[in-house]
Amino acid sequence: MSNLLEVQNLSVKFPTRNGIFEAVRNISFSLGRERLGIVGESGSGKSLTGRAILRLIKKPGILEADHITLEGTNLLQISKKAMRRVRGHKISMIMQDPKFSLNPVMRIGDQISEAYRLHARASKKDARKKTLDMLEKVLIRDPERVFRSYPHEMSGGMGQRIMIAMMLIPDPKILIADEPTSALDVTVQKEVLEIMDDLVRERGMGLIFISHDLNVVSAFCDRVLILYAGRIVETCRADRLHEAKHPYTIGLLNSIPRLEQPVEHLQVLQRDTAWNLEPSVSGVVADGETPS
Amino acid sequence: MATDNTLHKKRRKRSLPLWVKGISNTVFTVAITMVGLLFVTFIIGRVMPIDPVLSIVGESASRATYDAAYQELGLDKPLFLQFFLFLWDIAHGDFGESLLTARPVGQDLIRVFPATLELATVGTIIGVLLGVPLGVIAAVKRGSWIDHVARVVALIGYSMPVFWIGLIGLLIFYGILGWIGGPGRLDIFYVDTIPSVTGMILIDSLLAGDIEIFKNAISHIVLPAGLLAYYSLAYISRMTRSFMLEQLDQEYIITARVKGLPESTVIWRHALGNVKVPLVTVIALSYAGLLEGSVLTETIFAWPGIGSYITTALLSADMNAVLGGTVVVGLVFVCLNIFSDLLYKYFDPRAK
Amino acid sequence: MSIPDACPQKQITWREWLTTDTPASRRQARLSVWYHSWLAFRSNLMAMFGLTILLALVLIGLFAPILAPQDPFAQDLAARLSAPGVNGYMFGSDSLGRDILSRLIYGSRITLYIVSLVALMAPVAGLFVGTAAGYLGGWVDVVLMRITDIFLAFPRLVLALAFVSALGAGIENAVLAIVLTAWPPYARIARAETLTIRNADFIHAIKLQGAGTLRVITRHIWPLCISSLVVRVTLDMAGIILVAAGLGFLGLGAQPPSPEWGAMISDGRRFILDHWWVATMPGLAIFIVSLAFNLLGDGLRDVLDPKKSSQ
Amino acid sequence: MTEKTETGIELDQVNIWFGEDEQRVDAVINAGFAVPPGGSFGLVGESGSGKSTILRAITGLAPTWSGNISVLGNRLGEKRDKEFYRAVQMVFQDPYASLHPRQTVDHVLSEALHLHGFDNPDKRIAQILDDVGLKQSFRFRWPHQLSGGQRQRVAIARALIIEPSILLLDEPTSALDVSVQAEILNLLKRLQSERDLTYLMVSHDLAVVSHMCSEIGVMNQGEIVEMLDVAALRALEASHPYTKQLLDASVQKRRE
Repeated sequence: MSNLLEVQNLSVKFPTRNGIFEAVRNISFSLGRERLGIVGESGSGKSLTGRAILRLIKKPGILEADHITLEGTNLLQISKKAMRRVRGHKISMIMQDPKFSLNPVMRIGDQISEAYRLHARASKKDARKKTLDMLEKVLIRDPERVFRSYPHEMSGGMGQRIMIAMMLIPDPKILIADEPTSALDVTVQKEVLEIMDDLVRERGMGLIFISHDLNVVSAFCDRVLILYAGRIVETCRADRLHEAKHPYTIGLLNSIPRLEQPVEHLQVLQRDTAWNLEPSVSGVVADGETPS
Repeated sequence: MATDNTLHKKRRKRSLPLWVKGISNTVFTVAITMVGLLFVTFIIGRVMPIDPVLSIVGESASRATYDAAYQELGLDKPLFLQFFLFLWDIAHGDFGESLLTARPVGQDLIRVFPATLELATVGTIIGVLLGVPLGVIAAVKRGSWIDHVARVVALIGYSMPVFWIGLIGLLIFYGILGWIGGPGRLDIFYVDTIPSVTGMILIDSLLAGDIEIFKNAISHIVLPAGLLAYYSLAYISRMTRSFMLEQLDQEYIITARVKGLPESTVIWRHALGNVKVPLVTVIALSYAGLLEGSVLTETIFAWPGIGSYITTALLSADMNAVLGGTVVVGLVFVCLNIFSDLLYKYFDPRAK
Repeated sequence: MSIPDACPQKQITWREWLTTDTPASRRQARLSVWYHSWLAFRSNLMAMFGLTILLALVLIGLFAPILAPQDPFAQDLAARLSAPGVNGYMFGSDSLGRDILSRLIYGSRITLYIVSLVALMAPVAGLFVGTAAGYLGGWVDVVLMRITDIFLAFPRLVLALAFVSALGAGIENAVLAIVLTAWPPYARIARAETLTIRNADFIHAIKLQGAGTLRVITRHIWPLCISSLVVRVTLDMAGIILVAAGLGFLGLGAQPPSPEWGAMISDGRRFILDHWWVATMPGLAIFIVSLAFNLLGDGLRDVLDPKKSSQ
Repeated sequence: MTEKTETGIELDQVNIWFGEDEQRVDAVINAGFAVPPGGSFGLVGESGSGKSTILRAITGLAPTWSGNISVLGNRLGEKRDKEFYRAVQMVFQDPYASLHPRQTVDHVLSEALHLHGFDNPDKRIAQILDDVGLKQSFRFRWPHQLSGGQRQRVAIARALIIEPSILLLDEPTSALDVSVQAEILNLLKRLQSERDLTYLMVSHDLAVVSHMCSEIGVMNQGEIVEMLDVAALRALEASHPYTKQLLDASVQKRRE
């Protein structure tokens, strides 16, 4: 297993009135051709981690890292122009709510083909054909009609399929999915996740799956990083999540009500201030090594 | 998922196509607004301290002449009937006769309106061409020196009395430097030398192929139009900036960046594409503002447009002319509103 | 999260007391919000500059008799059209030999008078109409908004002109005309604001507590509309000053010999080529005051209306 | 007491719609269920299924409905009176939207007391803060000084301070993190047993609803397609295909 991406000592900081706030604190991890889950509660820094990889931290936020290496190039050292080649072409991202993440005044077809035309330098006609193909791959029944439609005419599930099509059309190596289904209904969630999963596997891509939902992540990923207050407190194989050792992870797991295992009272997570001081656990898996 | 109101089952008895309803709605709204506007104008005309009969028949007229004129004007009829007669007349383009020019007010308005239109249009075009890019750049480079400059430029624009800065401008550029033509639309010996087709000299002179007159007209319009443009620029650039900032914060902008699009495409295609929807309304408002601002500007520059017409009429108590002018400016306002509504619907797919 | 409730009061400075996260009384909670707004406002240099100018204007208006070097109406035909500095006229004298500086100082009273009258009437009318229309909806909304649209369709200055010409020139009529054209935008803003608030859960919540319509509007909706109205009013005051001065300039506002700034410009217009100061001084005064309102409004927007601070 | 209070909430053949004539959209079709006093009933469904609309119709926030709704044995008409609001309170989904941004906790709670003419506000406020697990020092805080969980506690305090017997819960935890959700759900459970409250809860999360409620109605496209008790739900004994689909989606995502 070779690593597509390696992140070393990543921090994201925001200056505030009361000094600097560190939203992500010195985290390191790697991504192979695998599905890596990043789990945490709101404010744990999971979304910022995703955006930091694409160097999309808005001012006045500060992004620092020893390196973020994609196939041997340090993304922090390349020019803005080169970074744009990386975005979309090598790394893509799907965001939470298609209602906001699609441009409301542009036709869906134009939005999807735009990226392809840019990265593949394809003609308008080729791009159109490719776009329609891609829409079909995300199981949209009437691609021609959807191509001409505007985002507001689509349901949430359709919108998210369109996002997937749009982000996968330039054939990137890595897909970052930032809470891709938390704005969707449960029955639709499954469909969308399956479509995404199939396409990612088929293309041998690396997937970073960011979510607050431990259930989804454990079902859907190979390996999980658990973030707390900007740091990785634990990393483990997704199917062994129930064997997690850190009190935070255990507390999180136990606080979820379960249909099959009724309890009178849910366990409440007792936060320990010591967690804030622990060093971040490394999520790096060395090349060639299989995750334990 | 905020509320559960997503509506799923639509039971529709379609009687009329939606667009027919839309248009008939618009027409109805416009009609109501127009009638209301005319009503207010009518009331203003009625509460005037000036006796319209006296101003026609003169101070020394006999009682009989006075009464005859009184009835002729329909003043003996009930107020609301008078209002309908007033509406009827206006619907036929009859605004009565001007005391000052002794011509029908309608004809006067047709004569003076193009001058105002020309001034405001040139002003708006310059204002949009400079204001939109300035606003966009200020938003993109928020907090930079260019943003501050744009802010100061706009604040000064908001704060400057147009009649004063016009005077100062005339003093400096015409009186001292002599760079531009003075008051009026043309130098005096060019006036009425070309046939009036559109009433807008810049266009008429080009139609007549007379470059000399065109240049002269430019030298006259440059200062007043430049001033109006400045006001329009101040407003449009601020609004553009604010809309842009709002859009640049949206998620779809991140999507566009994730796709690897160059910043220029992200800004000018994606963000501005969304900004142009509300911007249409702003530009229409600004245009209307310039038409109105012409009242003062035209006074300063002796520009023979509707603004000068109204003020001159006002100072000589020529009520028909004042009311006619007010109605026409009001009409133009209403039309601009409708036009911007239609454009809005055209630009925003969600509004259809 | 230990709370310094028990701390003896004297050990805490006023500043700490005001900036605490754990206010211990209603008064402290309210004051600390005001104090935080003030801190935010204070850091905005331009807004502070505007506020200073306006405070100075109020003081000048209050103490005009003490500050003015001369009687604003005293004519001295021998010293007419003196340049600034000549004959002891710091800003020069006008065509009747009156001291321009003294006239400017007294003119500030007229400006303040107009501004405060308009600021008291137009936004209040707009707030009533807008919140009623927005909250009650239905035919009330349709009727009120139709009326608003009609007044909005009127060009402000032109309507003011027609109005003043009908009622006669003078400050009060000018103010009335301005108010008549100034309220519709406030009604629009208040309505738009109400529409977004109306369906907020916190309004539903108070309705579910059994609060009546009047209470919901006055206690829950107004406080939220008022801050955006205050911002808008402050910014509009600049425009109001300009319209009032414009009316004065056209001879339809304050009547001579009243030292209204717009009328003073009109007076100086005839001498603009040779005696520039007569028109320039009052013009500058209008510009500065109007700029001050704009700066203040801009700053207030940042504090009161962070969402729209971008405009 | 008497027969009158045999039911907490009862709905019979309730239709709710928005708009009229051509624009009419039916949000809830022929809904009916009953919640006994002290019981807890859950409505589960996806967005647009009409579940929140039912709550809004009960409270009078959705204006156009037909059928019978009765609360504590009283049939509801067009208008709700003070007595109704004394008896029925609601907790909303998003604690960031359900507190007035310009009112302190104290203000919110005092106003509720004032509206219903309660005496001794200081004592009552202190008591309710205690009950919902907020420290006394929170009394004069502004909403922006509170976290999501704390805000939801304030919202619960606001609902309970006037001592209602019925609490409507509109997705009370879906905007919160799971660990905070657990705290709020525990709180709601404790308060129900302490105060003998009747709960009508709406949620999209089957697990949350089955944790809180003994009887569950599944809604789809405006209709209650199936009613089952929590034991049947936990045993995955659903008969309606939509319920099965929902169960499948809820359970499967953690299996694979």
